[in-house]
Amino acid sequence: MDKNQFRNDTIQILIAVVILALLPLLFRGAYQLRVLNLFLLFMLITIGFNLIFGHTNQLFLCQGALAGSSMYVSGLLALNYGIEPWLVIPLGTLLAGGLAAFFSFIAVARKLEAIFLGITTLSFQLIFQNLIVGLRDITGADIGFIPPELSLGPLTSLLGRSQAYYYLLIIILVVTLLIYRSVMNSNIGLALKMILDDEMASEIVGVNVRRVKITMAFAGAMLIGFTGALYGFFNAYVAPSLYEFTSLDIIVLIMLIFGGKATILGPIVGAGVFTILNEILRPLGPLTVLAYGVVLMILFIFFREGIIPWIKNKTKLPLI
Amino acid sequence: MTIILEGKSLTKYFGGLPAVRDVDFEIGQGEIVGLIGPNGAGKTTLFNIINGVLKPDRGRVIFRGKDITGLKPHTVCKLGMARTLQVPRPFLNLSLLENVMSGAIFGNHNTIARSKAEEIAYRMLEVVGLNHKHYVIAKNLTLQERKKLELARALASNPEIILIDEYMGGLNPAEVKEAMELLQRIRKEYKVTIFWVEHVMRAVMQLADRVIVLNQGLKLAEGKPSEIAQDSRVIEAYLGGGVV
Amino acid sequence: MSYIPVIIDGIVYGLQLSLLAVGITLIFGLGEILNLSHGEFAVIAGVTAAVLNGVDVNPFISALVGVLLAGVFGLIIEKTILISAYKATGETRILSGMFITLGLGFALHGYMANQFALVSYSVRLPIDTIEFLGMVFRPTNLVAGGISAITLILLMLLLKYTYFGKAVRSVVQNEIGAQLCGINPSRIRMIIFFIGTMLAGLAGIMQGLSSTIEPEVGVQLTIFAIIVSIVGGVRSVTGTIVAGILLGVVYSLVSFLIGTYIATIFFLLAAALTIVFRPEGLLGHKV
Amino acid sequence: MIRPKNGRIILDSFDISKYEAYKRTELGISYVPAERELFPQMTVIENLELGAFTKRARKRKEENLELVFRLFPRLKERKNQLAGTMSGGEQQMLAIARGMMTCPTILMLDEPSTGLAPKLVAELFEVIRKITEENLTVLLVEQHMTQALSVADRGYVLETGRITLSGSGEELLVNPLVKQAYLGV
Repeated sequence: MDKNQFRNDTIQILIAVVILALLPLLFRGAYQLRVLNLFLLFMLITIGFNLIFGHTNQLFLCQGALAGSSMYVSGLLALNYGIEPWLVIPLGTLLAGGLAAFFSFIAVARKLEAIFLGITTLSFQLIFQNLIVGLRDITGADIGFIPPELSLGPLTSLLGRSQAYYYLLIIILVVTLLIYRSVMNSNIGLALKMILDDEMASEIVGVNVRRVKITMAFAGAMLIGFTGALYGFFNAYVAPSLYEFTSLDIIVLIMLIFGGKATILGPIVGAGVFTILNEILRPLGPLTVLAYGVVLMILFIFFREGIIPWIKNKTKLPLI
Repeated sequence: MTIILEGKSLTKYFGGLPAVRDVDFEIGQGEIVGLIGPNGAGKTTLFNIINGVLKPDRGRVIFRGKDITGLKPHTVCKLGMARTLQVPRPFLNLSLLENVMSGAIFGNHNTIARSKAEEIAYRMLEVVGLNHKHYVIAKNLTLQERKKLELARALASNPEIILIDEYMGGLNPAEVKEAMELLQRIRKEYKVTIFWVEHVMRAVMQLADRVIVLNQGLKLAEGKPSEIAQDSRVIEAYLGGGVV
Repeated sequence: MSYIPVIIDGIVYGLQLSLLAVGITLIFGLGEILNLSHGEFAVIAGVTAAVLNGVDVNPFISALVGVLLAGVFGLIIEKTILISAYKATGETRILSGMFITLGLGFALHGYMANQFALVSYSVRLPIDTIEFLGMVFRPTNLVAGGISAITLILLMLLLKYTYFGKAVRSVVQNEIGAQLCGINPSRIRMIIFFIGTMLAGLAGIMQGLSSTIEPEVGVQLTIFAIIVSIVGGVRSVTGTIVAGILLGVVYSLVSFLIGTYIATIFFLLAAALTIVFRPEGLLGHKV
Repeated sequence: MIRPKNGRIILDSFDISKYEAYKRTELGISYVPAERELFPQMTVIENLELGAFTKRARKRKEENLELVFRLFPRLKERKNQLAGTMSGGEQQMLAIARGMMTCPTILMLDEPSTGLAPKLVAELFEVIRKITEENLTVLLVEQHMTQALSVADRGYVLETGRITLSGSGEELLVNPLVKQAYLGV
């Protein structure tokens, strides 16, 4: 909107990206690089979820199914028909976007409250999980399958596989954030702020609220689907456990709530904190679930607004 | 006088009970028409039907010769019909400037540039008398200021007609006078037709060209304010039967 | 006629689901808290009763201890961690309640799965099987069905005829109206949370009686109970019970004829389609 | 429902402005809002029984039931009908009757005539007059000025939050300023 805002946004995004880009120089071990990649993957999925839940209050509880259906479609097509993965990933991405747009359409057409959209999408998540296990001849059920290698061109030989993936994800992140920022500073950004504030008033003032919501669900889910596919190819082994409610949806939800809904930096910080926490908690085995449960309760009892809005309020810094 | 807005036998039921029944009306270009009636008469429901918040069970709404029945509020707004609400709903977490710009950007029939929208917003905030508070966040406003802000937001969309749902409630006599001057000015300077629900009778009776009276969802009477004030049916609806 | 035992199994299973789901229905109807930890209360009671039963405590006393433990724990939860949700209004309350209980569900699940890992628990009666007209019935199953049915009937009588029951229905239908009658809604909510979690506990014990209960099934129980509650109409107790029996029977039949995963998918679709096409539920009225 | 920002409400010289709504009912203030707030999917008799929920009211349930059935014979005829299926006028009667079941010392009626046809309004005020004969204090907020004032001992005219006129019902009835306040002429 105004020049200052634009510069402020650019600086903050630049700082974040530079820090992220330097991390592989500090953490070079194979395990550390894997964790760094997971960090970026979850961050991108959280940004996608933020577009849907954070900006338009549509409670989707099927991030895992969106990411997973994208991966299963593209991975299986690539594996079974020998198609170049880069050619089928867009198909998976579009599928995820289409599914989300469909749910969003139903929600606005039937005027579903958040809780009912949540349950509908949760049903879809669980149907997806059951289908993957049920269609074992195609999906390999719990055993899963090994997708073909995704070629990253000269990057791989230059940096090694993990680093190549990492910088590919950094590029995707930069593109995402730049688009995100310009959208937020455009009329659509204003419409999003208005909708978050008061849907009925937005409609009366002339905003096509339905269209904005469906579009955001489509865009957010495309990002989730695209990242979800990269997650599977990066993991080099695809099993339902990657995309389960407990292993993906809940973590993404916690990352977003902790970081702060409807902020640009929130998903980045949230993904960072909980990727580290996840690694610390890993040795606990089944108790990890307990720990996540407790964290979720604490977040919603004491910390509903999220860390970025909280810092913003305390320090008056113009965080985005 | 050309007719700008027309309602034909508008009817709406809530759970089997009629809220608005067979209401016909015509509003001419440039008029100020008051819509009055006791609580529960169906005034707000009628407004909701006109601008598309509710779909009528029967009847049509014609706006500038076009049938707009069943169109969504955002489309109706772009066609040139703005609206303010009984309980004002500005965007509480946005600045006053952004609030009014939202009207200019999204409510306008034509696409307008941001800089132009900002210019309009400044002007409208001045018109309603909030020009010293551009960067204040709307949740810090008093109820009266919120009403003004909502009016500015509605005006910013460059409407042909504006539906105002109670503007004067809670004002002291001096403020009522000021508000009346504001409405006059809006009509004169911006050529906006005004369809206006109001409980402060003094204001309606002085300002409106015509008054429509609703009671129990039915149109009870229609005419010049002086005629309405003498109409025994109206008096009975307001004050109860057996009036002196 | 091999279908009859399957159908009877289905009815018993459905009654157990109803027992779980009426708690969800009542708690949501009164305070707009969708209890996403509900199934874990069934696990707590079921496992407690089975463990006590395993060390030769009388089955009846084991069950009683299990049910009371679930109820008391529910009461504590209602009076502590849910307070922040009750303070909020509208959509914020619904979302907070949903996520706080989701967190609680995970916490309980993590704890139970860790503490009582990979073991099936069951509550046993001293009789084995009964043969009737050439068909084999398990009496435990019939006892579980009977107890569930009697409990549900008692609950409906309580709601229909006692002052307390009428007060519950009044708060569900119109909280302001209830206050005008001198009814304290938060007190009613507290008692119903206690009763609801006890009913969940009873459902867990019945499952331990008719088959087995594992700490792992908590999440599934919660989800199935929510689906039953939604298909029944979220605020209608009668609808919930009807939906429970219906879905239980269909689930058993589909599992038997095709497979469990298709039956589960059917269950989930039933919820999604109800929300989209008939949000007021099967019977379409409140309480 | 809404607690006052300043000032106190005194009942039998107790300050009750800080109590929650259900406590006020327990203390003997019965509020009958314009929205009526009935239980639509319960029968008339169930609605009335719930009015007698508090311990104090439960003791006198039978005699109060008799009283409201005497005042509102139509409710007695329809005691097994669901409240939500009744007409507006009947619902208003039920709301008032339920208010009386709480055994109040003061009965507050907020715009009881809202949405009622003129014939019903007349009937309503007839009942209100009868209620006052039962030795019950009634506080009435009403748009239908003439009828309200004709049953009232005292009246107050509120304009934008301030009391602008007050006096006995008969005095106000003939005061031209009252009409002006309403109609603006």
